[in-house]
Amino acid sequence: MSGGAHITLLAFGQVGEMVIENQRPISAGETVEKLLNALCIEHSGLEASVEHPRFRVAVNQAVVPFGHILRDGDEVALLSPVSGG
Amino acid sequence: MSGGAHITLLAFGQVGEMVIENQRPISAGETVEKLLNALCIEHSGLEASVEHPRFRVAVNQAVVPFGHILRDGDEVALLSPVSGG
Amino acid sequence: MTGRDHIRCTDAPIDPEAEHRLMRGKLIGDGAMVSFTGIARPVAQDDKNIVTLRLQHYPGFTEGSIAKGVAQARARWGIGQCHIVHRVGDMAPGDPIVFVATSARHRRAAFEATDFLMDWLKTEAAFWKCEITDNGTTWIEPRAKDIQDSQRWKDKVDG
Amino acid sequence: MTGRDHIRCTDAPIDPEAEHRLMRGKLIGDGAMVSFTGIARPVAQDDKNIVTLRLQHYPGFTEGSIAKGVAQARARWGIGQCHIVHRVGDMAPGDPIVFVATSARHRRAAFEATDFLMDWLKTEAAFWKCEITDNGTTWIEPRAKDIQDSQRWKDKVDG
Repeated sequence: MSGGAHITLLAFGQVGEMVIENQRPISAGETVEKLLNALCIEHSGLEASVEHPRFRVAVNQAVVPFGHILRDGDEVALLSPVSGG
Repeated sequence: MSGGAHITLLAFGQVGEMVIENQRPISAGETVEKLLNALCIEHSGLEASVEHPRFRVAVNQAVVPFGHILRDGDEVALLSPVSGG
Repeated sequence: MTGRDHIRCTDAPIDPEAEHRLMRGKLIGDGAMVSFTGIARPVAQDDKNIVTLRLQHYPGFTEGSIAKGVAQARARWGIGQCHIVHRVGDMAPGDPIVFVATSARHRRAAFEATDFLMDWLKTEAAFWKCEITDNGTTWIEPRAKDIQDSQRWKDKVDG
Repeated sequence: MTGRDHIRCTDAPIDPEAEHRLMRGKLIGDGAMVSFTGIARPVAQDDKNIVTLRLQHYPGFTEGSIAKGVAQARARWGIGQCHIVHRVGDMAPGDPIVFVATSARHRRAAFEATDFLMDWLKTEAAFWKCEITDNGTTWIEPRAKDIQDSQRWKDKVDG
């Protein structure tokens, strides 16, 4: 990947069936919330999952609030509600 | 063993250190209590163990009250308070 | 005692994993298996090092006293398999002394039944135990903690 | 996570007895070891036969979510060893899906810590599970019973 900031997008559980894991450009100061909004426009059906009270986002393996600002090289994981083992 | 009724005497736990397991003659209508009285006379120190609230006697593998009447061929077991496994 | 119960006293060393595998091979549709392995402790109640732990049992009668606990566990938790192996005779600190396992459709029943059976073994089963240290031989009675633990199950039944 | 913790997710079949032996070999003076083995169920929540159970995990993050539960168990029960192996990927009904074991000086701590860790795994650990039947694929959420079970430990802390 060249030019501008990128994140690595991962998705687990039901959300993983809707979102394709990939490298993705981000704009300066892009928050998790803005990323989610963009993804919901791109992927129909995603909005219901994202609004689930137990849906989480992890950045570099740590769960973050949706206001968290993304940086170049971040690993961003969309975490469907966990099933447990 | 010949002549008259006999029991097989077994003893477990602390009581087993005092009483020798053996074949032993019994009189007609002899109860567990009478047997215990006789054993306490023969074996010094036994009385305290027999009077422990958790001391039991089993006849043919079933715990019996001390009034139980012994019969020829019975297996009589003196059971010290159990330790658990 | 049903065909799903395995109750055994043995003077040979216990191999907990062999027992676990034997039991697990009999599972029929159960989703949960809980096992307990007890290991002979190195220190006696008087804080002396234990040289030998000696466990006496009354063949037949002792297994019967265990079976009563198993019957209660079955009635209460509807467990699948039940597997109990108890070491008897002389053993050294560090030796496995008891292996207990139960299975059930769901894990809560298997946890509680195994826990209950250990409390039963510790207070009701017909074993006589003495610790042999350099100080001599001491016969053991159930610890107050064991009696207290076993009381939990009665409380629940009454409550 | 200390040297006494073993936390592993694996897409290879679990051998519960091998894990039990591995853990037991590390015991230092503990008198009690409790293990739980969970086995993949043959029937889905919609009563259809399960063809495949699929478990997804997030390498690193999932182990971290398990380690949080282990840290809580250590703080609360002072356990000795802790050994957790979780199967991930595709598995068939009857396959062992999880093995959890803890050791402690006395059995109550080992029973409670293992029980707690299973509740933790069932509600807090980062796994995503789907059942594949002839009806299709269904993503699973924790059962109400699992959430209720995990609540027990919070009640105790608060109470």
